[in-house]
Amino acid sequence: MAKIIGGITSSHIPAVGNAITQGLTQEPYWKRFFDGYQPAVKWLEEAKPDVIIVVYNDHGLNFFLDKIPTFAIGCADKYINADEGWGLNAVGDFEGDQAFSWHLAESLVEQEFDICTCQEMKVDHGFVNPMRVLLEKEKDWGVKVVPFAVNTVQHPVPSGKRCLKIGEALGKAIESYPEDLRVVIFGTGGMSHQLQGERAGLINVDFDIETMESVISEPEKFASLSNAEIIEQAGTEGIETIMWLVMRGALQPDAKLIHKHYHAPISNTGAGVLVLENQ
Amino acid sequence: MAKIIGGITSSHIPAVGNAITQGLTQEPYWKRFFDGYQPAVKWLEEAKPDVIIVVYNDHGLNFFLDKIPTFAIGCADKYINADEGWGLNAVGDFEGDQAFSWHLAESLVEQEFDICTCQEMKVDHGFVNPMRVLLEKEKDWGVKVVPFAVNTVQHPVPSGKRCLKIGEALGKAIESYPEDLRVVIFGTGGMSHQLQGERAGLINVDFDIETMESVISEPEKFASLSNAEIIEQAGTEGIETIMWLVMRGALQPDAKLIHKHYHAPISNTGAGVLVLENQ
Amino acid sequence: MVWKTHDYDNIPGTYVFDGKQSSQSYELNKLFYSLNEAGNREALWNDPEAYMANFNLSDEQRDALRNNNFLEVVKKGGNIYYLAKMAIPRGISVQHVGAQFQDITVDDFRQKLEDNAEGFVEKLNKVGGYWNG
Amino acid sequence: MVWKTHDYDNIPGTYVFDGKQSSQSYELNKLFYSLNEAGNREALWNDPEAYMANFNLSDEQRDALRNNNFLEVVKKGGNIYYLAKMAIPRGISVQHVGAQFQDITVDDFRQKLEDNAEGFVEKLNKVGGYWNG
Ligand SMILES: [Fe+3]
Ligand SMILES: [Fe+3]
Repeated sequence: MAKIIGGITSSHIPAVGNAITQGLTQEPYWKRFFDGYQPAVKWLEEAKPDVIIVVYNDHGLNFFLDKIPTFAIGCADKYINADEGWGLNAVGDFEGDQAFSWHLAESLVEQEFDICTCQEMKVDHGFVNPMRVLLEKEKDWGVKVVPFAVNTVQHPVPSGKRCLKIGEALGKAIESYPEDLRVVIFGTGGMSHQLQGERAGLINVDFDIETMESVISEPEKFASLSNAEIIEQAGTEGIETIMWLVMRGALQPDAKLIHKHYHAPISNTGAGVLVLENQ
Repeated sequence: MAKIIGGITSSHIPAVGNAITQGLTQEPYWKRFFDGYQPAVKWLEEAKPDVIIVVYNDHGLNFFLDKIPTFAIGCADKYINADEGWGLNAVGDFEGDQAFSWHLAESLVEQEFDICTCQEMKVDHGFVNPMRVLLEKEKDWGVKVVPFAVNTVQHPVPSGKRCLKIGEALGKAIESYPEDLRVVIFGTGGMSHQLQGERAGLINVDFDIETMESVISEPEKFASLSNAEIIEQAGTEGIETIMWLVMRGALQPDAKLIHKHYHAPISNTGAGVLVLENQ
Repeated sequence: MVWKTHDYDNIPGTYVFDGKQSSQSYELNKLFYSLNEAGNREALWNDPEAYMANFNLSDEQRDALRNNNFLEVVKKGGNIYYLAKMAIPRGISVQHVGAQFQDITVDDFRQKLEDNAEGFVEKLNKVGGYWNG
Repeated sequence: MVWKTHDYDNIPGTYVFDGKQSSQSYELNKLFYSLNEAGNREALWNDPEAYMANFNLSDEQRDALRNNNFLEVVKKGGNIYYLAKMAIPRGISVQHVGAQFQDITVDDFRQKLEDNAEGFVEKLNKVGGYWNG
């Protein structure tokens, strides 16, 4: 049977991709941010996942406002990182696992989650940057992926509570798959940042730390906040942090904390990293 | 506050559109089928809805297999009936109500239904034919609409149980809208038919009648069937009948039966009509 | 890659369009989907081979299209609603397709439908309350 | 048409991108979305007026684009992620945009970010267990 080894959280800041491309990771501005990823990189290397499920939000590449699904799952054999108009260099394609993806979709629908299945899916920086930072690769990723997109862009956005629940259902779905796959889940996005309006530039370290601690040991607490409360505290784009709850829900309640790291600001954002391992 | 006046079920057989266009409704083949709609047409005229919510499935016009949402709701100010490659004449545009649609979307997401919002949405025969039969118009519909699309084409398809639940949530969403709108809901599609494979031509009158009786007074019974059971009894395309449960869920449990009508075969299908009225 | 089995897999003469079917026929259904546009329908009729070359079809899928072998199309994952976009505009109704699936005439197919619905008015009367003219 | 109010409506300097915002700016965001393609970005730069004419924009939206008035764009329902597709390829970073929202320099905007994060290491140490080199 498939097994969930653990999960990692990470921001997916566009500038991170450029810093990697331009070889700036050891420059003063970036050094502490990137160095703090190293324990996560090492853990992931040792975890040897067959599949990584990346929970992220699309920023207007694969989805336009004509059709915004609350939750969408990739069911393709290949995912392409295309031009998203942000001056980011596209990286190599990602390999999918259709049979596994479709099993997840079937199980989620059976568990009464109303997902959108995507047999063609371009992935943007929200998906790509965590892969680049955590696998330190540009191609030949050596692992299959399942993109799992959450609408955090256009409200109504699902509640943290719903994200935690679909995470729990995703966990059950994964662990009911008959093949012996080793699965790792990335919960990406956040933490506090606001890019728009006169309040742009907001960073809320206290809230971010509270959120990290909650996600580690008491995810229900963060999940109990309304989206308005999260926006008020973490900014309009900080709402992305609810996606961490999808990852968290899929793991065991007593998953072991392997690593935690926080840095701010990086680009416009408070950036947190967690590595949690199932027992 | 908005009020649900009642609901109507109807098949949405493509041939019905052609029969209307070609003026065949009083020909022997069609007469009984169309005549049985007249009490529904009359009820609807007297119900004077401001908005009709049409629950239907898209057959490959607005949605392609790249993105198939389980449930999708139109949030546009206009919906166009475009060429779907089936030789059907396009009818006039349908007017939407964006503020009402977005309220429904927000309420459904808050109630933990993971819908897809559509700000551009072409509507196919699944939407158009019930409008044509029940309003006897080709344009100037005199009513606003909200298209509500259910995936019944590519499995995993939501269960009848989930359809009933989203119907209940839709009912709450409608009745929490502050404007005094009169709302009628159409549940379309079905009943028994199979278009594909060597079993094409299946019609199951007994199962259809049972389903109609269940939808009237005991929707949980029909909703308790698995999709495989429904497919076995009603055919691969007969699975569409689960959409009736969305309409039924939005109505009062003791909604009053105004009219019931069944005819078979019409085209390839067993065709049922129900009119249910809230107390 | 392990495709799970389903409770609907063994219904005779029935090919449920699910992820397994759909994923093997994505390009085929994409071709059908393109036929929502009149210009594309014309292009297909004018030069089927050239039009098919725009899509990444298997040899078997191409053959099934060339021969109007609809059963093969469905078995290979062609969705019936999508397939209809190729058939109907050429005057091949869904009933013609249904007849072809069973290698019978359209009249026989229609008769089969009538037979399947046989006696429905009596059944309605038995339950009671149905409209009947 | 009655737009309901929301619990996030009155957060100062904050324009939550919801159905009301999005529906009034669908065409504007469609223009931005089209800039995912390099050819369209070039077309916009070469002839902004001609390019804007492809979309059903209001006069105010057109003016806001002409003047790079990003705050107006956001107030009129332009989504910040979509707006970035117009700004970034011209060398206007999201931080430039953020600075413009507040009518301050980019350096001041960056300083504001630093100030907002001030003392985070001490805070981490207080909670304990965080990586720190
Ligand atoms: Fe993001
Ligand atoms: Fe249908």
